[in-house]
Amino acid sequence: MSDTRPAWRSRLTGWDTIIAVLTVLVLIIASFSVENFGTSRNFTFMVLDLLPIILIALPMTMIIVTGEIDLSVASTLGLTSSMMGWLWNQGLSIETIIPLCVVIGAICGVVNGFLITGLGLPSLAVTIGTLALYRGLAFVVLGDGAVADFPWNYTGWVTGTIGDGAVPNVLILIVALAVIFGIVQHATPFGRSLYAIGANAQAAHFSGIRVARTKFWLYVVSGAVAGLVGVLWTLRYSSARADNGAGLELAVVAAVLLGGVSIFGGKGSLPGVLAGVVLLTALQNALRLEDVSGQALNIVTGSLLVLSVLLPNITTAVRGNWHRRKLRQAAAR
Amino acid sequence: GGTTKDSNTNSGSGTQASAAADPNAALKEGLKIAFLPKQLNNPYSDVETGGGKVAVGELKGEYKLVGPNDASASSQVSYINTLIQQQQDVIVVAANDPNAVCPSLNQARAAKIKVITFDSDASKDCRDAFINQATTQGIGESLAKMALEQAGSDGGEIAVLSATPNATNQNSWIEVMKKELEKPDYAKLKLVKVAYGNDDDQKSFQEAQGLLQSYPNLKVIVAPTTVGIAAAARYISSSSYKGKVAVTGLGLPNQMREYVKDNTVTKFALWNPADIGYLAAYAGAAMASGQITGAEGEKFKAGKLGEYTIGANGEIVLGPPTEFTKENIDQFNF
Amino acid sequence: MLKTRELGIVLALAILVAYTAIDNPRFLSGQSIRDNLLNTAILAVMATGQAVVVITRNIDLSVGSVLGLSAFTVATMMSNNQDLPMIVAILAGLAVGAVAGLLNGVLVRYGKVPALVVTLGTLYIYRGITYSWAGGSQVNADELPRHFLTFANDNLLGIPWLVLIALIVVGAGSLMMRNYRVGRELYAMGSSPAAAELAGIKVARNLLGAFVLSGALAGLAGVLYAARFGTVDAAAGNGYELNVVAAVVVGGVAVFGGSGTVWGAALGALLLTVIGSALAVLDINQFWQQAIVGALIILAICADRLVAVRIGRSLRKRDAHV
Amino acid sequence: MEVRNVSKSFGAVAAVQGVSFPLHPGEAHALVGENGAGKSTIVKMLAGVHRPDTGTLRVDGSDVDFSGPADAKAAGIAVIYQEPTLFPDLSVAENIAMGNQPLTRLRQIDRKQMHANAERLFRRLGVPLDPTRPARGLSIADQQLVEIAKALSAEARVLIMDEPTAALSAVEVERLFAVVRSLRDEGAAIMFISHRFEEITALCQRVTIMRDGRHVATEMVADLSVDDMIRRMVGRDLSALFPKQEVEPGEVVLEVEGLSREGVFRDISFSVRAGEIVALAGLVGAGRSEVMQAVFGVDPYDSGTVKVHGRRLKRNEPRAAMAAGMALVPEDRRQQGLVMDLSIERNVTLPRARKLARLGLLFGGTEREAAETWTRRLQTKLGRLSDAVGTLSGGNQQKVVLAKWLATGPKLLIVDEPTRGIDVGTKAEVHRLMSSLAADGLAVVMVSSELPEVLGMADRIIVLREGRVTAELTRGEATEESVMYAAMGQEVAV
Ligand SMILES: Nc1ncnc2c1ncn2[C@@H]1O[C@H](COP(=O)(O)OP(=O)(O)OP(=O)(O)O)[C@@H](O)[C@H]1O
Ligand SMILES: Nc1ncnc2c1ncn2[C@@H]1O[C@H](COP(=O)(O)OP(=O)(O)OP(=O)(O)O)[C@@H](O)[C@H]1O
Ligand SMILES: [Mg+2]
Ligand SMILES: [Mg+2]
Repeated sequence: MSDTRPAWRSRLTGWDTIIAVLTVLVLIIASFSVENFGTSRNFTFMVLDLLPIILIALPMTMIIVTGEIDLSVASTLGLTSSMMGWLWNQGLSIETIIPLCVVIGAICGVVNGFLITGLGLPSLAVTIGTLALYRGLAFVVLGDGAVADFPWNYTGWVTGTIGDGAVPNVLILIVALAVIFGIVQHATPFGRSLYAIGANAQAAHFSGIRVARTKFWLYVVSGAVAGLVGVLWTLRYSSARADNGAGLELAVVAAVLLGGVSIFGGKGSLPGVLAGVVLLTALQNALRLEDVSGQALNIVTGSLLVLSVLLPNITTAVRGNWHRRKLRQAAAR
Repeated sequence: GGTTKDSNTNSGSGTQASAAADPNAALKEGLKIAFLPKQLNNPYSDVETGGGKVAVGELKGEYKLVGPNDASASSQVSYINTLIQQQQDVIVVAANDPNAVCPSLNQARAAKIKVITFDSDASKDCRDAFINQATTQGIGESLAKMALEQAGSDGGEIAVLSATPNATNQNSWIEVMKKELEKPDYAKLKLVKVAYGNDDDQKSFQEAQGLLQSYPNLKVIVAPTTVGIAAAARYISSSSYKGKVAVTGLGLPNQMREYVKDNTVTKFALWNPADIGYLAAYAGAAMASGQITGAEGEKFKAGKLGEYTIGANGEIVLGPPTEFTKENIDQFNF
Repeated sequence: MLKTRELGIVLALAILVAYTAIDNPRFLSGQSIRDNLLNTAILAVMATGQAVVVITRNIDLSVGSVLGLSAFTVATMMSNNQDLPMIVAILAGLAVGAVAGLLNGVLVRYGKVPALVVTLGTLYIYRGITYSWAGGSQVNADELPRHFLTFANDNLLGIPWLVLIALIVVGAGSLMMRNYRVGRELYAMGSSPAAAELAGIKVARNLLGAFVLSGALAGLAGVLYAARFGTVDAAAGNGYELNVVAAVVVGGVAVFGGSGTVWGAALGALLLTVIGSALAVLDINQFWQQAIVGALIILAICADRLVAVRIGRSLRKRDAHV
Repeated sequence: MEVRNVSKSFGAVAAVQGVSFPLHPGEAHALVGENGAGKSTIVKMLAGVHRPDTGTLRVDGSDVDFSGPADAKAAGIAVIYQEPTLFPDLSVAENIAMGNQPLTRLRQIDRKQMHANAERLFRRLGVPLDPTRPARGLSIADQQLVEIAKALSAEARVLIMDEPTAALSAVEVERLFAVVRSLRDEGAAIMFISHRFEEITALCQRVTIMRDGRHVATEMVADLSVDDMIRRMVGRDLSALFPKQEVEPGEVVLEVEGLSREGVFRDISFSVRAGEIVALAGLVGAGRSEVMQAVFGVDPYDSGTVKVHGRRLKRNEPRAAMAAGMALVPEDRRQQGLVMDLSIERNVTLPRARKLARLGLLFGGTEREAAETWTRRLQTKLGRLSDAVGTLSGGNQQKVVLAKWLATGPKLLIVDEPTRGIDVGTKAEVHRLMSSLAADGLAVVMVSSELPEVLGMADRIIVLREGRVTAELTRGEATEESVMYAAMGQEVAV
């Protein structure tokens, strides 16, 4: 019980640590060997590129930890983007529209949450359905059009940097939200209960955890964050369109899994996920600067994803084998 | 690679020096010209950029082709950012969204990169020139005309099978076409539906099916997109509607050859896409060399295509589209 | 009792067809039925493989990419060798798919990587391979041999080959899952993976088999796709995985494994296809179509759940001794 | 069959070290030892689940090396594992037949034959189960009975049973034994694991005793007294098993009135006072667990009221019950009691994470302290508190569940089969703990299928049959006979 060293060591060889180290390595190597990678402007571009994935990954991590999934996030993003354009055309002020869009995202989450926790439907199936539904509604709202004339001070803020330095404005947002989600997930009773729910929902229920309610709120938060990202996306590209963010859900899920979260729930940490997102984005950015084609990027992303789970498994297996052989040798002697 | 630093600085200072056009400036060699089509692996854009590659070769420049796998504006932005980082001299881009790429394109221009749009324009205050394949008006009229020819003297119902619901080009052509149909010459034609195949082969195929089920009396399908026309022709040629329903629109001769020969399609049109890329490369080089700035009335030479004049809003029109029929289709290979 | 699940889909299908046909009788014309069946065929073949994998409590998201890889391989092969018979094309497609499926299976089983992670990864990888290989090139209909293209439209006793193949695949799949030991073992593996190991079931063999089957059928679907659509580029079948999973889920296969049937999944594929074409025929605004498809998927899952709850309640009643 | 000098360790834990014993045909061999002694590990090696690190298994005099359960099965070994291993989606008959389904000529499964086989087995075991129903929703006891049918259907030469009776009550146990005896007499070798010594003396001829993974002795059962066995198992003498302290009951803590749930139980009323231990007795499937789960709020009920200290509790809301000072140690520790993948400390602090939080934040230190206090008090055998609870032996897992709930400082403790799968030593501790808690004013409701435990511990006994209360007996009135009569349907005059 007093022996804490092995625990400490097992944490050090845990996947989230490995991925964090890997991320730092990639960043360092890329800054030295890839031309223009280390520039402050490229840093801004990278932060802007990882903004949507990282923000949506925050609640997605919690949802996957509870053993569920939300594939509708990118469509929620599209719907809020559409709504944002539509509301803007109706003449509402941007200060009203932004909170309204977050609420719209949250409502999408409420629908998901109700179907999943209220009716007890499997989340994978439900969110495949709402993936189509919300995207469809996005087209209903805005059709083929695009709305572009958002106020410059808002669009400029999203793409801008603090005091024209190297730190993008949105980085503040990312850091603030990441810290809040990190604390909630890792240092509160609520966060603890997520792991229990993911690993054994029945035992969690027997321990007085409100399983359904917890999951419900996670979906609401996920929807709200997707709504917020819809706003940021629209402002970044100064274009509200129904097809904004299409296909982003797989990128987010890939990043979360790459960060060491178990798809079966109950395992994973937020720092790992953050590292995973940064690793993916940095690698893609560096490879693009090296003129590696988008197709090859696909292969890199896919391989990373598989390797992220495969490698730790192989090392444990090898270590186990080695241990057994040692035992056998000891016994033979 | 870092071997081209010198040419960078050269071109940078070059453009800086000449705010006004110098029609006699020599075309620079070693220009880095990058093409960013709507998406990679689209046969139509491949032909376009292929023309660009030829032109860059003639110009002794460095050709580069990058692009997303999906036709979305946001993924284009990442590529533009990369091109800025790589300090290209010219970016030739087909915008997936006229506004979404704007901030990035303007950043590029701020970094002394010339931005030429082709195929599908970006908002005009964030590019230096636009290579228009034909005037919107011209294409719209041509589509209406072909539809009338195909429907025959009795006229009848026609339908449009377009690309995505938000494709800028297609929508403006369809607008013109609709206006045209209001004229008395076209009184017998009735446009019953505009369907969208999303420039996806299979979706277009199914949309064509849907059209024929919903409108049994349909006479003509007009598809102003190369993917759509090929899919519609393929469906008609393999169904019982062959010979009863005509297909026309804008298509690539190589894709359509089979259906022209089996009489599913008698006539369709297109400009030569390779020439668009070719012209764009020359326009970019002329601009990067200081020959032109993008102002109306400026002239430049575009290799084998001859001399072009910049029109209003920095538009450069390629020329009228070619019509393809059984007789002439074998002369084209793209 | 178990049949009620599939019965719900049949009912939904009947209502949808009836409603559409009243609005537009041509929906029931020979050509229209043929089109619907042809469109379903490819999805149903893939849904069969997917159903088997999902029943084992796994998932195969790479099917769309495998379809693309196989379609492009076969189309290239056929355009370069105009005289190859159709059967060679089919075998080649099956082989490409089987290899892709085998890799998935090996990673899941021996790498102990969850199927969702593996196949999400290979979804990117297989697609990337096809893109890198194809580049921008496209195989056009005029490059393909005539017999290959007409295969999609040729009939045997009035039934198009494509539909026939789909029927055979679905039928054989259903029979295997219902009446053969290996099928029941696959259900057992999905129902309780740990218990399956303890029961001495050859889990590794069965699991590899399931993934190879799913891959091979996606490969077969690639051949059918190439024959039917004639034009093949690197993007063929992009995003198909969600349709296939949707078909399986709508067809009543539980995403947590252990229950559902192959022919239910095939019915799900039919329902999704018919929804798509009915919306086109009903002349519903293009923009509403996707939203309606989404809503219907959710409705189907709700209906399925309702049936399950009913069954559960009747079980309870039967056991009650109060 | 023979086990020769086998060892097995998991990481740093040496679960089994150099154990040898023979299994003779026509003989029932008992394996006894404290929780975590390594019994189940041996079973898993015999079943081919684990491979021994060293040592060998021999069948018919030649060495065998099982690469998986299939090999063991092929060698004629049938196993009933400690934890049920059913396929919830498949029918009961399919569960039993899995791997040996009767086939028709086309190698298709012969369902009719399969169902008939299952019916035959159930008749032999005297179980009224429908072979076509899915295994999902079966009570633990029924699951265990299906497991038994499964093992019997294999017609194995070696039958290994890891605590098959833990979930069963006396009637079922007796039926099981009758079947097992007849198998034994037909020449099968039986290995039997149980913590109930009366079962061992009733069934087995030979016994192997283990302690801390080591082999202590293999002897004839007839040559040993129960006390001998216990002494060798725990390495010391034990005090009384049921150390009941007499307590003057205080005020009423729990009042249940007219509680009903359709199809499960009806019109249940009883009350529990502070300092009292009330036992819910009855046959397996009588609905005892369901009643207590409804009281605690994890299950819904249709009508009736539950009051704690006179205040009515919200239905179906475990958190309200916890706030009122209730704690429930559930019967199925794997599914309901513990989160196997989480660490021991997280499991122990799970129900009271909110109370441990400061300013809404939790810190590892407080959790560890809280967990350490109670696991130590219950003498849980564990490596590190940060280990996953799933790596503990069954009995030690049970202690963690107890620790988890006792740590919440309850006023009313409901324990469902508190000593299932717990060795005698620990059992005595748990009993002592329960009485001392009661003595401190805690109200205790105990659901138990073990009559001696019920009679030894309870102040009052409520007997359920088929979802209804059939008798309420005081400590004085209760005898083995009176409780059994009430449980089996004969009304007892009170
Ligand atoms: N999979 C595993 N990983 C790590 N340790 C294990 C594992 N299985 C068992 N152990 C450890 O091995 C030891 C023996 O466990 P085993 O389950 O064999 O005990 P047992 O005698 O069956 O006890 P009980 O009577 O409680 O069932 C225990 O210390 C346990 O923690
Ligand atoms: N989830 C469920 N769904 C349907 N029926 C159930 C479910 N759980 C239990 N039952 C049934 O309810 C009845 C009561 O079972 P329960 O397990 O509560 O009995 P018990 O008296 O607690 O016995 P024990 O705890 O010894 O198994 C049994 O007939 C059982 O089959
Ligand atoms: Mg055990
Ligand atoms: Mg019970």
